[in-house]
Amino acid sequence: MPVTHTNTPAPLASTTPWQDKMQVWLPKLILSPTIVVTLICVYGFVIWTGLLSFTKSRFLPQFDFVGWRQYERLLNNDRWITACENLLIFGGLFIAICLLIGVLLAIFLDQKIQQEGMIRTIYLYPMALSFIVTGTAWKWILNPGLGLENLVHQMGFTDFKFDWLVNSDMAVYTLVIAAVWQSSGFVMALFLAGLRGIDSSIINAAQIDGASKPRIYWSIILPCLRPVFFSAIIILSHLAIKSFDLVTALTSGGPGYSSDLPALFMYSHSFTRGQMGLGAASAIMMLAGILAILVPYLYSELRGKRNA
Amino acid sequence: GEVEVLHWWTSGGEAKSVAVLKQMMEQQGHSWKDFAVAGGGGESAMTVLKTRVVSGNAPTAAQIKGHDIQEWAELDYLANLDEVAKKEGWEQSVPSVVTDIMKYDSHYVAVPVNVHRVNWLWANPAVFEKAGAKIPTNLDEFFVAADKLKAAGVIPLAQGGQPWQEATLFEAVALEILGSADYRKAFVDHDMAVLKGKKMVEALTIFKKMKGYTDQAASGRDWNIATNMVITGQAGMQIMGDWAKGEFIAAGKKPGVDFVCVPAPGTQGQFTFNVDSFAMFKQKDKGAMAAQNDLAKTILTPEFQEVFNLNKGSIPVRTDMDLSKFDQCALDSMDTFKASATSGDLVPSFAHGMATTSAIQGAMYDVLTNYYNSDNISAQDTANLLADVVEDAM
Amino acid sequence: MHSSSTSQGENGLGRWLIYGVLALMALVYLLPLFVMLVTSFKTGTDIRTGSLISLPQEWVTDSWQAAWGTACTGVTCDGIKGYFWNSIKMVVPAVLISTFIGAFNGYVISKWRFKGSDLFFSLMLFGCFLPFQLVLLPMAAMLGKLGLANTTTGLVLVHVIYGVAFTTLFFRNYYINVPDELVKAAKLDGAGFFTIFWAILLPISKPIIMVTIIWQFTSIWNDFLFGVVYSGADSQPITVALNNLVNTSTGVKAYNVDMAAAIIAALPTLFVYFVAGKYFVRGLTAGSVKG
Amino acid sequence: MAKLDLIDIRKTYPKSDLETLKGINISIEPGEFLILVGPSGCGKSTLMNTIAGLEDISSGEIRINDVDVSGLAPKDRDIAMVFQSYALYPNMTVRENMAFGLKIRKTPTTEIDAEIKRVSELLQIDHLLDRKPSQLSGGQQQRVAMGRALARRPKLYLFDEPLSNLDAKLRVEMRTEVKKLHQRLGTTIVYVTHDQIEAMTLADRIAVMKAGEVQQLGSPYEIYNHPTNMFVAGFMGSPSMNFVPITVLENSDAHACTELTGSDGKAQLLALPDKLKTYVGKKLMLGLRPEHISQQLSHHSETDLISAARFNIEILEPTGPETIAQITINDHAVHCRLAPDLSITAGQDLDLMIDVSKASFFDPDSERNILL
Amino acid sequence: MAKLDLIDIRKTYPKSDLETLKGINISIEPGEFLILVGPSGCGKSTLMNTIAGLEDISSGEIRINDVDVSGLAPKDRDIAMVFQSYALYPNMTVRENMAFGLKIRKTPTTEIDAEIKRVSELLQIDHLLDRKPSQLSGGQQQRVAMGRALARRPKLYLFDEPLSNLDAKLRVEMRTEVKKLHQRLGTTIVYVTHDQIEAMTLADRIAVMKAGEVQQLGSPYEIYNHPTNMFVAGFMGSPSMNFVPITVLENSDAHACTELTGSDGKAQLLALPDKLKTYVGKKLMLGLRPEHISQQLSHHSETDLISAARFNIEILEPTGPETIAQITINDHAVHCRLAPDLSITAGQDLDLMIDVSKASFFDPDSERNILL
Ligand SMILES: Nc1ncnc2c1ncn2[C@@H]1O[C@H](COP(=O)(O)OP(=O)(O)OP(=O)(O)O)[C@@H](O)[C@H]1O
Ligand SMILES: Nc1ncnc2c1ncn2[C@@H]1O[C@H](COP(=O)(O)OP(=O)(O)OP(=O)(O)O)[C@@H](O)[C@H]1O
Ligand SMILES: [Mg+2]
Ligand SMILES: [Mg+2]
Repeated sequence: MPVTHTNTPAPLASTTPWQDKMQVWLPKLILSPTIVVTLICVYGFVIWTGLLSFTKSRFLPQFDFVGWRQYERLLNNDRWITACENLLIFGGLFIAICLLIGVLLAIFLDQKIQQEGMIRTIYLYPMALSFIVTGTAWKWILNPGLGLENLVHQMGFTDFKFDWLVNSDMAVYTLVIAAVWQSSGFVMALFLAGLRGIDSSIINAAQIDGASKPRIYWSIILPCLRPVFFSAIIILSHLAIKSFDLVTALTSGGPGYSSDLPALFMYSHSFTRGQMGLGAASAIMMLAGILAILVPYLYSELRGKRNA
Repeated sequence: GEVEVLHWWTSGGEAKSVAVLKQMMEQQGHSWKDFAVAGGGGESAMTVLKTRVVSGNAPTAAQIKGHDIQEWAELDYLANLDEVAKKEGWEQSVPSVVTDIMKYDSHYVAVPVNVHRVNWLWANPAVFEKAGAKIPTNLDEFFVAADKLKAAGVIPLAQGGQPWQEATLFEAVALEILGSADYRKAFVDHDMAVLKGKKMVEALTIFKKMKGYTDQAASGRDWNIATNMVITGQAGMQIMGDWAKGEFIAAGKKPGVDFVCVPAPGTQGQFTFNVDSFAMFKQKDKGAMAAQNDLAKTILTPEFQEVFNLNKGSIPVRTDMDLSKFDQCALDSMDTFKASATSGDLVPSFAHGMATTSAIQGAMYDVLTNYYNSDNISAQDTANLLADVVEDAM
Repeated sequence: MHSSSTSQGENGLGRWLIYGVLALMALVYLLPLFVMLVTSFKTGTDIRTGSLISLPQEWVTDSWQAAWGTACTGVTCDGIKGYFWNSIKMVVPAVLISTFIGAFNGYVISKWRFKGSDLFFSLMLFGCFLPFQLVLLPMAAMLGKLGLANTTTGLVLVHVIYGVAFTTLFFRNYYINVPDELVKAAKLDGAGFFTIFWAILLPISKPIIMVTIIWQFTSIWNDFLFGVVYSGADSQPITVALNNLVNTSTGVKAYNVDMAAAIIAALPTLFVYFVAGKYFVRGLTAGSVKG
Repeated sequence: MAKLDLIDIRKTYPKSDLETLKGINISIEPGEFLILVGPSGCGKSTLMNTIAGLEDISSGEIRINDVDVSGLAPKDRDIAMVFQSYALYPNMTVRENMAFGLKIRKTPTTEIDAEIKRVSELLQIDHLLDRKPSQLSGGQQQRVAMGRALARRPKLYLFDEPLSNLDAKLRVEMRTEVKKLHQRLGTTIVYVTHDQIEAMTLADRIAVMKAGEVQQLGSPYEIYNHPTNMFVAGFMGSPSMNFVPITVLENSDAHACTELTGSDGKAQLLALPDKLKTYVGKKLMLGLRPEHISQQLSHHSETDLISAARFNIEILEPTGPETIAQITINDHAVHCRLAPDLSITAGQDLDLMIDVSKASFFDPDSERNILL
Repeated sequence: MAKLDLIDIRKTYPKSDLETLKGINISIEPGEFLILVGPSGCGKSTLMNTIAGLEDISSGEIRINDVDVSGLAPKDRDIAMVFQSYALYPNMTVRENMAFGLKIRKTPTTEIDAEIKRVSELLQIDHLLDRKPSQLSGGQQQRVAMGRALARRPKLYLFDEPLSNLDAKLRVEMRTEVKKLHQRLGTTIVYVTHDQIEAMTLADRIAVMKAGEVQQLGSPYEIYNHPTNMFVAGFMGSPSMNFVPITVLENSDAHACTELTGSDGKAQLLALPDKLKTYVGKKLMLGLRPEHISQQLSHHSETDLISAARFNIEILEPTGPETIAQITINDHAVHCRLAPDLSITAGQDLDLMIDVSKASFFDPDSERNILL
């Protein structure tokens, strides 16, 4: 066979076995700082907190062990029970409403809307603000004497009543309102992205099959967005569990402690109440709750990858 | 040397007062590093302080008051100020009720800045006049007046719905009902019998009754908004510490004319005190220690005491000062302070951390605020609960 | 010819409904911003007498000047302008470093999988959920040991540590959708670990870099807890200043100044959202949603 | 069974400055099997989508059974379509995928079940009914997509490259299946494919498209044997038609002929049909399919239009059932189909038969077939 | 030019409980063009990846020029690979894509430029050098992917279905290009394809794989004409080989023969090779390629192993160059290749020639070719 090229192939710049080994170790090397830091700053600290929860620490950490005493106190603490109940109400409603609004707005925005970019930005901007910033505004708006109720009264509807902020039974719902306001735009963005990622031919197929638009969304598109729902739920529940600024800014847990949440409970007991052991116990309980959510997520994450 | 001071005085008058301190320190050749963390009556500041201490980087001085001073001292973080105290003769110029709080194990570890009287009632005389009511001096009169105000269409009692404000209100009622001795037994010594006792139940009942004279939107309201309601005549009166005065003055109102300050109903001659103070943290550096001592000294100089307390509405901790620049409320306050110090009617405010540990204080807050805001718990149960949580938190 | 009816067979009514709902929601979302804005232009008395959403009787910009330059945030009364720079000094390195590390981690976890890397990723995800209140004290002790307590470096470090979980998640989810063949091709071309990253993956990561930067920038800029606890006396971020300005223990609350300050403090994040917002949805579409 | 008329269909995508469909006119008889072929991007899918109502048309009219449906929504046109990308509903099982269209039309459950049974057995997917699409191989997915269309009995079937992702073997099977199906149901079908064998074997008529225009519409036989222009000629057939530039000459008998020059530079005469007499002296493009140049067969006598010539075989590619050889004529590479059992090696010379009776001739400028 | 020896290569993916490669033994001579074929998922890509060093092997040895490279990193094996999915670097221009491997190897710029010029002209992509991959059509992308591999001069080329995404016409062109290239460079090539024509025309040898095992390794001729088992026989060829179950009989002349039953139920005798005499009375699978059943050709005399028989033509599929007909033998559908110009319609009977000399015979149980 004719060989037209006589120049020998340029061998790779000679590599030593040492460099080859490097290539094998590099990925691990790159990851190792994060691994170490994660182990210390996440797991180490969690373990530290776990230890603390078995001590009678008050003002500052100290290691006099008292067994399960702090957990007993916690479970007997009305405020903690209220905080947990509130988290269920708040978390459940917050996630549900965010999803609902997010999906709806995303679907509406996906209808080839003019000015989509502007509307999207309006929906998204609350995410950019911190609650330290907007807490006061919300406090006003929701305050019966100053805000919405007053406004409607001034418009002549004096029977209108909107006193959730100051009503022990309803205060937790005002948290939902403000939290939904802040996060639903982000959920909208997630879903919009999901919708954009759906193969349009599936929608075409459904049209040909004779399905109406709502039917297509209900039967085909929403089920297809399952992974997005999952991501959104995870992000939202993480927000719900961590929400602290929001409660501090809006109700500080009040009236009474009717709108308290675990994060706030933990913070105030650890730092302002001089009940560090109790605070640590509540933190550990919170983490246990988070695990209950995260483990199934990871499970499906890893399983899903195998299927893909 | 350098002083780093952690405090939560950030609003206009307060900030200016601290600025004076800074200036005075700088005149003595020290530099001032300001670490201000406002919010929640120092909650954030406490968090910061704890983390800083844990990281081995404690500030020179921090705004710590009441029982917390003992806690910090017990953990051996605070510096010994006995030398300055002796040189400056604090024992002579400051009443022992106050210095006791500043001492741990009979050594000075903190410097008092001012004394607040908490059991004040602030009233808008114009509103009272219009409603034909008389400014109350005891609880019976209070309710009579409140009814009249209510009938006249004003909110009788301006109240902010935050646990510490509710506790402030309760504390005033409890002081009247229990009397100074039982007050002290209940809230300082945590005598279970008193905590669960009949008088406590009565105090709780009246406390709850007062809620009927506040407006519905009180929840979460800041105290100064409540004060503003009195200023604008929306409400008739407010039970609040003497810092409320600043709000009236800022609105251009004159004491005795546009507003009056009287002791909370039935607590004439009694004085619930709230002393702001700076605790001094141990320093390694010699220069810093010198500066720290100078800071302690400066805080208790009459010059600073005057400027600061004029700004803040409180009274100086020194009882030997010229009070000519102070207004009537302050003068009244000072008189009562001096008198009650000997009569035993000078009691620490538990609502402001003077009486007990933050753990017990917090536990009591929870019980009180829950009782105040919820309709399905009785006064008796609350009293029992109060005793339980106090015992648990001890 | 058929331009009057779209292929979807929608009628005008449906479209009006959609636009109506979208506009209404836009109003709801804008309400708090509107309240903040009008309030910031009102005078003190105007605020006390007027209603929440009424326009100012007379537009004044005093409060903006005050918030920027003269409001008290502690012993000094120089407004929040000085803290702006503090925040920038903290946010820029923290965002860049955490994004950078996240990109590398995501690259390793998705393209150089080794035994245990998946497990590690799961473990790391947990870091996203850690309530930050929990780490305050141990972290403080650690920073103290490292000699970084109350320094900007320490603060940046903390933000990086707790931001990396999210940035890694973002990049990993993005890179997992990049075909492995690209990496294989580069390997055969003789490219090593770093070359593949720099020359192949990083250049195609723009959408996800935008998402990560937006996310990190807003969360770090808006952070108060770490900022107040780990900053030094002269390096406090703007959220702390804002907090000091807004929270008064005695004295009059100047709501107009508070609002003006709040808006000023939020300007950078708003700016980032307005400018880079379109990349946000695009970047999410590009893969980070699918998980 | 429905009649479909496409009348001057034009389509310009919004934000596009090019017209994608430039006036398509096709009448499809009831029960006809029409196949659309054309290079990628010529507008086949676009045309299908407009028929289905998934895309608006810019002008023109689409009539089904003489009723203008241009304004109707897809669901009201009673059309079933198989998408090139399958477009299976990922959230539904195979059964649900197939039942979806029927359910929406409120077909009774028993009927749906019966229909699914029938179709799934036909397509050999009855054992897959409870799987999700993600658990199926490409070929299985494709069959489910077909099944979804077949479960319904619409007026019109549209198939957009329905077999493109199957492997060779399955493809042949499915092709036969489709053919049978059409014969049984007799429904009107419009079918897009890239595969020429599919086009040739399935179609009643083929429409060859290029850049949004129909180049030729006719039976497979017409398209293959009488292409109207070089594009159509070159597009159908694999290896594709060889184009050789020639100059028409007149031989001693006053018949038309031309000279073919091999790689060795020797010219050989080739007789041309007499119809070309008018072109004497002109340059033409001779279109010769590979199968019209083959080894000498003893029984094929050299007639007027079947000439023998000797060429150098440059490349030999045995494909199994036949061998493709490459030679050079007039400086152009030309493929020929040889029998597989010919014992010959590359580089040898070989006597080849050129069957000009089936050749096409094109004007080199207009590229049109001059004999049509 | 390199010799490549695969010695008992085994591969089990981590977390997988199945062995993907079950002991592959192939020796590839320097300059040889080896083609891997096999159904989807049989492990072709896995094998390629292990050769390239992109996947570790579980056991076995990979030798290039008698040096064990199993432990080497991909870059040190001096191999170039073309991926099925192109795997072009999306952020680089065509030029940069091709230069990347050279740059990393620190080739001087002038040399790189010259090389790119050469390769891009060869592949006719020199006008695209400054475009990004996203601005190229599928075919162009594929050529760039080839170019990237060709720009280097490795010991060994690996091509993983490099032409699979091209349309028919371009595919034929590129196939010729690859063939020429191999002839010119003479480099050793391992090539995966699904396309049988590609396999037949390009390969020096073909390895047919199934489920991680090599079923047969041989020249295209051997694979096509002497498949070792029914899998190989059925896999190569389109339409694929017809399998007809038969019982071996003995005819009056003591020759082996069998009976074929058409759709009309009439049995006709078919002579079998005498080698089958030992199988008299046994059931066998007769493997007949479609081209071995065709219309009677006048010049083909009926010899011993070429029998004539009459069958009913059930389906006729003219593909252009030929017509595929379907008949039924022994209740099995059988395809035959007929000439395109035969005038016959479906349903008619036709005399067909069956060429048993080229038939294969398989044991129905083991499916092995009994004559090999
Ligand atoms: N939504 C769209 N907007 C703008 N142009 C489009 C759109 N869809 C398709 N086109 C363009 O219209 C032309 C025809 O596309 P079409 O999908 O109909 O081609 P096709 O013949 O089906 O090709 P293929 O054989 O590759 O499927 C192409 O040039 C394509 O780029
Ligand atoms: N990373 C992996 N982990 C586990 N199993 C794998 C992995 N990659 C491939 N496999 C499995 O190994 C088998 C062989 O895959 P491979 O990609 O080699 O097939 P192939 O012959 O190239 O098929 P195709 O023709 O479809 O490309 C398949 O069953 C596949 O599912
Ligand atoms: Mg198409
Ligand atoms: Mg493969």
